[in-house]
Amino acid sequence: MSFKLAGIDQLATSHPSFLQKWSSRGKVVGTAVLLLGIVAATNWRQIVVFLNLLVAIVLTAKLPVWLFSLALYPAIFSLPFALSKLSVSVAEAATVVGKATTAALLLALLVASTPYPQIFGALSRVLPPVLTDALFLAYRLFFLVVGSLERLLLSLRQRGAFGKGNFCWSFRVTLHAIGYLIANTLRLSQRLEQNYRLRGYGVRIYWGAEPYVWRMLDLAMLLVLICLVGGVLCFA
Amino acid sequence: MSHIHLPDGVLPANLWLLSYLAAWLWLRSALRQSEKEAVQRKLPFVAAMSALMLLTMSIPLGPLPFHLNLTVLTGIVVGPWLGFVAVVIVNIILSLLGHGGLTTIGINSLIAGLEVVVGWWLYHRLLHSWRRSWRTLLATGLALLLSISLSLGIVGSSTGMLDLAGHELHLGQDPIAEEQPAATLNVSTTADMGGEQGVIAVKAELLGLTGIGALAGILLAGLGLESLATLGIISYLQKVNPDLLQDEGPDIESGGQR
Amino acid sequence: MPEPLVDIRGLSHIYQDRTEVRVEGLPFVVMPGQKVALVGATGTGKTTLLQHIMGLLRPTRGQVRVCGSDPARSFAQIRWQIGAVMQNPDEQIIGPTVFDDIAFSLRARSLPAAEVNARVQAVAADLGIADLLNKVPHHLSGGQKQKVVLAGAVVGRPRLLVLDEPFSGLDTRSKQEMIRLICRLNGELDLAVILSTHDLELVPDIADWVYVLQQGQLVLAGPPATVLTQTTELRAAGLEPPALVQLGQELVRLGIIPEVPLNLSMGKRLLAAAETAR
Amino acid sequence: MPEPLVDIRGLSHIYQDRTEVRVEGLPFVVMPGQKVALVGATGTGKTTLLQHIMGLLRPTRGQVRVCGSDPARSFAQIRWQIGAVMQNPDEQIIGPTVFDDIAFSLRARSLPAAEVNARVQAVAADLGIADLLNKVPHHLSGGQKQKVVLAGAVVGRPRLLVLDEPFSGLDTRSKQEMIRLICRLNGELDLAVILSTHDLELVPDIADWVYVLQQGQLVLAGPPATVLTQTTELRAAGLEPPALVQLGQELVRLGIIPEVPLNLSMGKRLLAAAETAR
Repeated sequence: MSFKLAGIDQLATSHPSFLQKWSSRGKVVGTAVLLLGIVAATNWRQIVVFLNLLVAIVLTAKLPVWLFSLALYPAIFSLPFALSKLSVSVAEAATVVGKATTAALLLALLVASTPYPQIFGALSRVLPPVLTDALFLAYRLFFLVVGSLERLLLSLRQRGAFGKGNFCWSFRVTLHAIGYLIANTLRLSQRLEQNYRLRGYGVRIYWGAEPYVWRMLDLAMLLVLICLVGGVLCFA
Repeated sequence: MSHIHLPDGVLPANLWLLSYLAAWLWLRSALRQSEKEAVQRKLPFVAAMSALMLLTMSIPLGPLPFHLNLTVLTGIVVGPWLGFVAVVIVNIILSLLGHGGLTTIGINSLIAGLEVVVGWWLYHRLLHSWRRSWRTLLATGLALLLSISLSLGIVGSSTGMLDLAGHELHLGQDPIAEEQPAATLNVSTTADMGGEQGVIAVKAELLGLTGIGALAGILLAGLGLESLATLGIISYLQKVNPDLLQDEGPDIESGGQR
Repeated sequence: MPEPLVDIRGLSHIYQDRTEVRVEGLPFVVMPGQKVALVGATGTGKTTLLQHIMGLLRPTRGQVRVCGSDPARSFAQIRWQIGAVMQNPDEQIIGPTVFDDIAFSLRARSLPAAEVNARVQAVAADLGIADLLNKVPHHLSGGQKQKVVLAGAVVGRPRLLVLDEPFSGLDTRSKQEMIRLICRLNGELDLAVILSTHDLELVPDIADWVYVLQQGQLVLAGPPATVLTQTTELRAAGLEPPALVQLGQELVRLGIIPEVPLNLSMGKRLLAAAETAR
Repeated sequence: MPEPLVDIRGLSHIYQDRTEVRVEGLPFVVMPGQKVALVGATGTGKTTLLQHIMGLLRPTRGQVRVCGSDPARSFAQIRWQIGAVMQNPDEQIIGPTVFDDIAFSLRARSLPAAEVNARVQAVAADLGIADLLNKVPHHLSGGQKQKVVLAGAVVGRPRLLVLDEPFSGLDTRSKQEMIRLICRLNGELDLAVILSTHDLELVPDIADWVYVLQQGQLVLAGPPATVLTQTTELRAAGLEPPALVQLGQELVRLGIIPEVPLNLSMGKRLLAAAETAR
């Protein structure tokens, strides 16, 4: 998980592609348009069009293939729903899995091409400021806690924590580790907040230097997307 | 335990829109309420609990395919209002990473939020005078039971899966007339859980373990595990950092470097 | 005489868990442009004192003045006067790229993008991290991260730089580089520096004034040459005098060199002078 | 000649994110009861090497032998032969009390409670932390925490103690105390010690053999007196030779003392001898 998050950060900030030419606001709104299309799709043909579009974008932007693995979880999680639709038709079941996978790939594409402060910045236009701030802190904390957990687990493994084949013992050790993580993370969150406050956080987190104006490129991209989504939904 | 990794596109639009609206109203009142509780001071803890909930979802508990949610614990540590804020944050980040859809943030938050509030209320209010161990077990168990039943009803019925009872849906054994209601329940739970539990339920079915017994077993195992885990974590924190478990939540100036 | 930048007297802070941390004894005074080291064994209250200076804590008793006002009350004004570097750089980095991170406090003050850009470029060039600006901080080494934090702390042109154990975890090279950078910033920007450390070896290189904290009491104050040679008092405060100073004292006692060297270059210079004198 | 406890040749490890860490050049060999310091600038692969020794990583290429077997394959057996102390004590202590934490690895081996109790009491008394046994680790100082970790590492009576930057964050007093304890354990229990550090000042006190790691190559090996005086080679490896050694070399050059002192007590002894000789 941490490896993927760090990898996503790296892609979002420094992977050169045509996606970086669009403003983050354009990308967020564009994602919303496509997502609506995916959710509103009624058959598997429409889903296939959206999926192909996204795969084409990932490939032409030369994004790494592991990005697809992010869409794998929802595919698995949608299986029970698909199974229940099997009785109706195979196509219905495929649509369920397809919808989940395509939507997840769309979001993966967004986070891999837009730095997280800008995504949170776009969200902050609709979300209450307290929520955006906490979201941001949580995201940073997650990285730190994952690192701390990885080191803790190594140390525990070395000390014989999980090799005993004894479920009760492993369970207890896991609980202690989680308890330890909670106590430590709460303390860490205080330090983090203090450090951020010293640097100007608390007035209002500044979310990037983008101007308010919509550029022609973004508008054109949006227009194409809206036409495409409308076309696909009407056509199929 | 009852967290739904519900992907996009399986819920009917009216349901997710409605749950978005409800979650939004709840969030507004949560923020207004917590404004009075010095939200700036407690914000780090909200973020910390969110990060921890995200993290524990990737720690398997021994050989079992369950993960902890920490929703009730979050309620106990940061209180009912800010606990809901933490739950919303978790669902937003999860949806960005593909664990659960963007359209399902509303319903996912409502159900997990319910666990936070009920857990907090049982632990800090109703059972306040009880022994810590019983209070933890009951608060966690009851909160989860309530949220599971509720999500069962809402999601199961609204996705139309309850109607499938009449169809031949059994993957394992032949359905006989008396087993129909159990099968119905099983399917709807599968739908409701969506995530690991759902997969397990389906696996159980494939193994021929249909019926209320298998389902109850799976649900109770998960429920019991989260309750026991919450108890274990709370006893640990009680020993190590008792101030974290006070009613008002941890204070900003305790702990840390001197 | 100019007004002191920091003036703290009879400080006491009671934490929520009822533990009390005191910084009493001598007054803690820092003048503009001064470089002050606060030394003491771990757990003596160094961090508490620094947090009061930064306005993060409110004293239970005693007086804290920074730039003429109470930093906890006028935190919003004082904040821009103070840059801070803490022990763990990971806990201080906010931005997704090095540029964003350094720019954070400027953007929080709503400076125009062109000025933000110019200032960040300038400070990064100054600290030798211009080539890192587009990198993701996660992948940098500890020493590089600490430089990024330092850049983020001074980019807002504060009057005071507060550093809490900034060298722990760094290797000797990175430590020396950080020290060189801090001293240069001090000279160029007339920046006062307050630094807490338990590592006395580095104190002569970075500080022109030293305070020694012993169990809640400021017991010694003075220039490094005076304080670091008081080996008995330092040992009483739980601190080990630098090995170089101790060996130097032996050399002085034997009449080989005339005064105690505080760092290696001074030691070599004294020995070279002694050689030519013979 | 006895069989070496650790024998590593031509190691290379490729991490999940594709970065490769190598430890090639000289073979890394540790004999039973030996005290070995592994020095190198940060990011040269010290931690990677130690994690291979502990069996926590599997080499992509090269040979790793510990106690005659491959530690990653026979992790379950090797684990009890090795005690480990990492950099940050906070990331190793999870027991709710000091006692629980020290007892951890004994309980993991399902030893009877009476024996666990006896062994923990004995090791705590030995390391001078018997009075801390009922305390909550969170409230201890950094030095005390590191002693708790050390106790937890040696309570299982391992043949090898691995320490990864165990002194960073400790003050000089605590460092010296840790060194004293480690040396005593080495003598009493015939425990081999492998310690990684970027702080050369402490190496002469704790090690009888030093390996220098420079960009994936073990370039120097030998006793501290030999390695630490090769200042050019050390600088090439990104390490700063101890100030005392550098000053000592000047003193030798001037004919004041006959050999380079490696630590303060040796320096004082040499000077005293020089004084009486005059």
